[in-house]
Amino acid sequence: MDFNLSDMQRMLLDSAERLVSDRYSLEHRRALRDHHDGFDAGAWASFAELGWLALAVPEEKDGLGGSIEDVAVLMIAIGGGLVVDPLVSNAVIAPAILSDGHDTNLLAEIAAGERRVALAHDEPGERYGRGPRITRLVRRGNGFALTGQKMLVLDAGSADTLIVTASIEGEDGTALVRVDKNADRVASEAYPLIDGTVAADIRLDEVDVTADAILVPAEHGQAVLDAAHDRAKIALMAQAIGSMEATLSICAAYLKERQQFGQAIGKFQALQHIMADMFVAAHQARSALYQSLAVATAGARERARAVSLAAITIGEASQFVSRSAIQLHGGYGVTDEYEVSHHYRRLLTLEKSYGDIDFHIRRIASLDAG
Amino acid sequence: MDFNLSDMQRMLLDSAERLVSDRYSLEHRRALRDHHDGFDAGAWASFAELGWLALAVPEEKDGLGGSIEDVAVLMIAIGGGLVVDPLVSNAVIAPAILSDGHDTNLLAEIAAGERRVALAHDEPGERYGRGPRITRLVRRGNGFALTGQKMLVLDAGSADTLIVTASIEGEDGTALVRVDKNADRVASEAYPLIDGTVAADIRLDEVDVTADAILVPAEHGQAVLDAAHDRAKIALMAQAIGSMEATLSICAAYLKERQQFGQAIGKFQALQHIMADMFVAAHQARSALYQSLAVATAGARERARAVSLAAITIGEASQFVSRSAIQLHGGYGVTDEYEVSHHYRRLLTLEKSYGDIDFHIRRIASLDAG
Amino acid sequence: MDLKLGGELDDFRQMVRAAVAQDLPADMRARQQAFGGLQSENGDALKWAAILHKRGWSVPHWPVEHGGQDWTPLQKFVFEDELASAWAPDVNWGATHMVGPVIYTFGTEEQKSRFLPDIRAGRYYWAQGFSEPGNGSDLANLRTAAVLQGDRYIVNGQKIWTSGAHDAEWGFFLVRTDPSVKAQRGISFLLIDLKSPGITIRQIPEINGEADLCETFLDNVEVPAENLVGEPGMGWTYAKFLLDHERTTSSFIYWNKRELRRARAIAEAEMLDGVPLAQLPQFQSRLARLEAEVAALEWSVLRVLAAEEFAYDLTAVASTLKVSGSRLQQAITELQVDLYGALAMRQFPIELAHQTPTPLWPENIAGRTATALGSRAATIFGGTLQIQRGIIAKLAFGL
Amino acid sequence: MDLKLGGELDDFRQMVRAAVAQDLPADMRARQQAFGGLQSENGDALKWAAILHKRGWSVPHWPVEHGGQDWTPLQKFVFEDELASAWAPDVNWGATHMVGPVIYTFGTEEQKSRFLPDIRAGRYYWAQGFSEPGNGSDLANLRTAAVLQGDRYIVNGQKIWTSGAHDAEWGFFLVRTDPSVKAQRGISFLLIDLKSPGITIRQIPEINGEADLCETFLDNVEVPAENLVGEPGMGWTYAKFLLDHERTTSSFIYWNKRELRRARAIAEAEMLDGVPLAQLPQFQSRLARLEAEVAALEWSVLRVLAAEEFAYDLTAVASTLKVSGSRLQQAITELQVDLYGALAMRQFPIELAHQTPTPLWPENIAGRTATALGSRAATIFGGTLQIQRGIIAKLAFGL
Repeated sequence: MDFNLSDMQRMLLDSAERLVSDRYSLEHRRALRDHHDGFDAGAWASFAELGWLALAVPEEKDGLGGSIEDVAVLMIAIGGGLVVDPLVSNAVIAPAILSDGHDTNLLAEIAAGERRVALAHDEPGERYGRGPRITRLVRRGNGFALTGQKMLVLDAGSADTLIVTASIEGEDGTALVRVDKNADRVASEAYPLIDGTVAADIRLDEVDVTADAILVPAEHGQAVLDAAHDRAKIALMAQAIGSMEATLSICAAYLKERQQFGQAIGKFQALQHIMADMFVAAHQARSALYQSLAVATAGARERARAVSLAAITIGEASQFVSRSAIQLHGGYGVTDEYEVSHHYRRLLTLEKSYGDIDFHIRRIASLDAG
Repeated sequence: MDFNLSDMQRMLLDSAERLVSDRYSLEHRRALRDHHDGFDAGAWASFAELGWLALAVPEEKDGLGGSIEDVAVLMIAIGGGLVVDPLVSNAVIAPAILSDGHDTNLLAEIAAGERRVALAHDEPGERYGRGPRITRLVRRGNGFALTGQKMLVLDAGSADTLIVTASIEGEDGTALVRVDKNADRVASEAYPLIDGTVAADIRLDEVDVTADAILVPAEHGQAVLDAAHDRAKIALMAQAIGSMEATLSICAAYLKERQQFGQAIGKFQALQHIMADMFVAAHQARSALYQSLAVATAGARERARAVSLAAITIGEASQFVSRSAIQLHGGYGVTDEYEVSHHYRRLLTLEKSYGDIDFHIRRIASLDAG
Repeated sequence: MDLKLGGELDDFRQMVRAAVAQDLPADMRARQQAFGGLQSENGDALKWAAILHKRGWSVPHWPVEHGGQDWTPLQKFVFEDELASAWAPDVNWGATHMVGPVIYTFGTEEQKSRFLPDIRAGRYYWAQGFSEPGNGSDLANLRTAAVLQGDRYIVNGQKIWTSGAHDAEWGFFLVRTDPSVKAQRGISFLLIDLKSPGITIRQIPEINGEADLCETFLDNVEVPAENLVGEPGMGWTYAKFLLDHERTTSSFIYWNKRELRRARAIAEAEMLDGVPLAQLPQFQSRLARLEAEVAALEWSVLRVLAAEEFAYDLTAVASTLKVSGSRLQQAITELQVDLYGALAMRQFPIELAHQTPTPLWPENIAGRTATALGSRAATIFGGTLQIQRGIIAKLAFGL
Repeated sequence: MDLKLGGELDDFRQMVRAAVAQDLPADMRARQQAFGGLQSENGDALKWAAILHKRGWSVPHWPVEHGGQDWTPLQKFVFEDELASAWAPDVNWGATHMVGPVIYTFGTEEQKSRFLPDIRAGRYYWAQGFSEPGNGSDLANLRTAAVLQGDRYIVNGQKIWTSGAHDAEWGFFLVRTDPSVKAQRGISFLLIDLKSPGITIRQIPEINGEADLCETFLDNVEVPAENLVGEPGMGWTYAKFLLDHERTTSSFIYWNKRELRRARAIAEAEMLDGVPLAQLPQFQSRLARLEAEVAALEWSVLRVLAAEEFAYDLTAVASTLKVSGSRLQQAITELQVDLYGALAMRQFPIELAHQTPTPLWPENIAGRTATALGSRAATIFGGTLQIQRGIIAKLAFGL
């Protein structure tokens, strides 16, 4: 058992930290968000060059064959720098869905940074629903017509291709289907989230789908989807660790610098103890991440349970750490001009994506019941 | 609207505080608990003399006709002094059940301090069950045979008479029946609770019951029982307020007196802030008590909802205040020789008597549902 | 002890309710229902004050001779409660509850006749200029200087958290008029026309998309000496007077009650597998706990209003209201966010926060997350949670 | 990075599990199952040490030359985990984990041969004499004095929280041997035979009916100079060595895991309207949150054991284990109490805490509330929660 970074992980982390510190100043990020719909094409090209988009792609598919631990190392750095580019959809979810499938071309294009996907699964009225209830494929000629409504498709703003979950007429299970976001009868309404990312509601109205656009057949879809969701949650949890640890550093520096009542506010015991509790929470959160990584490639049930346990600890810690960080900053903490308010918003969306705390508690109970 | 004490309430409070401070030292209470089964016959005679046992008895039944607010004022003082004599069973529950009934004699004997009752309602396997499931009256001759099992009958240690809840063969509802604790076929196993009071499990095995021992007929029993339980909970909540406020005083004094690292520990900001949070909790708790008192004589639903809301706030505050008090005392806090550990234990039983926090949350949900 | 909220109060409540139902414009109500605690509400505060003014109700808490109402504290409580319940807008607090009372208590006759009628009628906004970048909770360390030259003060300095200054015509400022004395002494209370030359106002972008907090720069601003309220050097005293004057407002009780009702409505509308969240024990528990706390807070407020003789210092008691009230603002809006789950992640442009975007989205969701984000300030502004705890420890326990 | 708890460890775990299943007497196991964390456990600690000793497992964490095992840190982790899971008794911690390591590290050969074999074999109890009534978390202010007269020290003073002293034969004490130097310096580490004349031991009755905490009075107690361990004046250093030596034990991870399993079992056995509490969302939520925290704590422990290169000071990291572990002890036992509801109010005489009183009462309920009450001490002894926070603020952040 070894918690220290391998040489390869160290290189990955160093390059990520370098890119983040060179490129992702608070001002740059605020400008990106306010003027460029949150997507930075130049950065994306760098990600591709650095191999991040191929990291989780198996070697036999011309990827780097990185482990989930490697992905987590990268994501910690990404989260620390509040990089909100659509890395999880493309560098984590896409390989999880496509690596065993026939559409090697799509995977290669994504890894090269030439194409971006978003997984369209959630539907109106669902709280992190397991299977699609509305969206379905109806047979038409050699192919299908796809009809349905997706909501809150994460990272959809900059995606050109959608991976849509749908039931198939006459079959059990959930199929995953490739759809061009700009195809006829696909209506997308994009909007920003509070962390500066862009999601969309997608309406599908008898969209033409060829048989080979079915990326994962209905019989395997649910398992693939669950695995992809869990990997995505792990990646987001790793980002949360990075974000929390960055928050700790920012706060410690602020407490030493900010003067009130004639001394640095870090001299006040009450604030010291808040920092200490933040440290404990962030430390436990990182341990929870490790706990989930250890069984990330184990059986589905064991993996799901561990991810859900980690999601509780990390979700709670995220809120506690980032709320406390705002409190320590006083009025400045609630402005858009101080970093901690961005970490707070990001950590809130990380908690609410791919299952919030309530969802993961319910999932544990339901796994234990059956 | 007036939160200040009337002259009569002021007198009541003064006499209670005087008795408590004269008689109820920590040493006296510990000795009572360890050597006298928690019952102090001399004190009981004083309670009768001071009119406490007649306070809630209506004037037309030769009582003092005190209001629920008067009772609360007395109970706050009682709670502050950690007086654990069976006042709630006799001075609150008994009048609530007996004032409208035919057994005026029993009520008079209780008020005179000559007889003590305990309400035997809860049964094994129930969590604050609404009606008795096991205990029932079967007709036999002109009377009944009473069979059943009661558990955790509060204040039963020093009681000579039981008020037992039971269903009646062939009738709906819940009857309340008078039973001599020492009668044939009544088996009582008494044991102490962590606050020094004495409860008992009661087994009833075809106990002879005459028709006039039915204090409240089955058709009214549930309403009378609910009202009695709610009044008992109010009385205990008032005791909790007294106990918390006493705890605050003890802790404030301790923080000024105890030296560590070369100064009074009350100089440490972290401990000051704990005291402040305890103060906020205790203050909110007293407000919650008032809120429940305001509708204590209103309709059953309004009363029940208000009592349950107060039980949540006061239950949470009790635990927070008394746990913090132990923490502020360091190692001494977990000894039997310091007052705060007694307040902690008492406050824990007050929370768990007549419905714990979980029960009261469920009751609110069920009242709202229908 | 008499704990009944008596029958006459019920009559009064019905009277207010009927009047508000008649007076409150539907569009204003709809905006409030969507916005909640957000500031960007279209000048409704002034419009609503003008409407209330027609009944003489815009400043009922003022003395009768200055245009207030001869209501009891409990009637004022009911009035505020009814306004909030009916989704009436907030008033321009700085005007009606801060500078107004200072002017009618300490101001000259000329100041009274010049400013009070405008405040009563809601003619323009007032902004508060107390805090400075170098001091947050530590006002004694104030640096903005006002130097008397002939019949005017020359003011130089920088203020922060001058909320709403970009929309306001006037501001009330704490300035140092005497640099030779220490700390709190030497501070004066000065009214400044925000259109004066030398004033620059910068809106500060906030965590929730609003930009109502402002920074105000004063560069050789000339202010007529007659705009100084009361005695020079007494500014700190007047600022404290304000705080003591409004012991219960920091509880946000009306707001907390209303937002908790909203949370319950959301819980009844949002579903999990076809069951309203309000029927799931995990949410029932959070709702019941918050309702219990709000009910207790309401009675904590009533205790102050009905002049309970407290065993503890009244300022410490007031701090408990602030502590409980500010935490509740956060806890209630957090629950609203959690009830919406993933939907709460969406950022609605603040100017569209009163619209439901498409039929897919729940009604009135738009302002919720922004309100929750903004409520992080509840434990910061007006004396942080830590400051309140220090006050309690000192005044209640002598620590 | 390699996060798998590898296959050889599984073999080791099976080996330990089989051995414990064979060795642990049923009555001892039953007592533990009932008592849990209570101290009054019939001398089982020594009996169990003697049993383990037969396999050479009574002090596996010691160096091999002193009778320890050549196990990796993770094997020791698995060993402890298995023992706790199997309801094995605790060992006499003061002997095996405190005085033992001090003696084999700093003691003379004579001290080693005199004391270490007895500790290994579990022959008698050792008690710790560090705290004094005047100082709790502030050991530097130590007053118990040991004055050298010829070949013996004359010891005078008073110690508190000398847990188990009434049952112990020996104690290890911090005493002031040099009053001329300040604070930590001048303190020495002295072994004292508790049967010596001049020693009075008073058991302190506790919140939960136990009386294991003791006060020890030393009145002109004569202690041979050869009982001083290591260098005079180095006592403080040795005490700190002990703390650094055992960075992960304050997490109580094995205990927390076991008691959480117990809580789950209670939740499955206790019913509400015929439904096990484990199926009610309000309890599922508490169970899941605690399990999540315990799982994280277990990995926090593994990180230390597997020598992660932390970005922060290791002592600060160790304090997080203590903070999380002590809070969990309280939260888990509070849940046990809440699961029993009103039944948890009953006080069981500590000597009967292994009996189920009548068939009406749930099995093993007897020790639960006592354990929960006792666990209030978890955030106090061994450095209070507040002390831990101060350590973290200082060592992790330089505040």
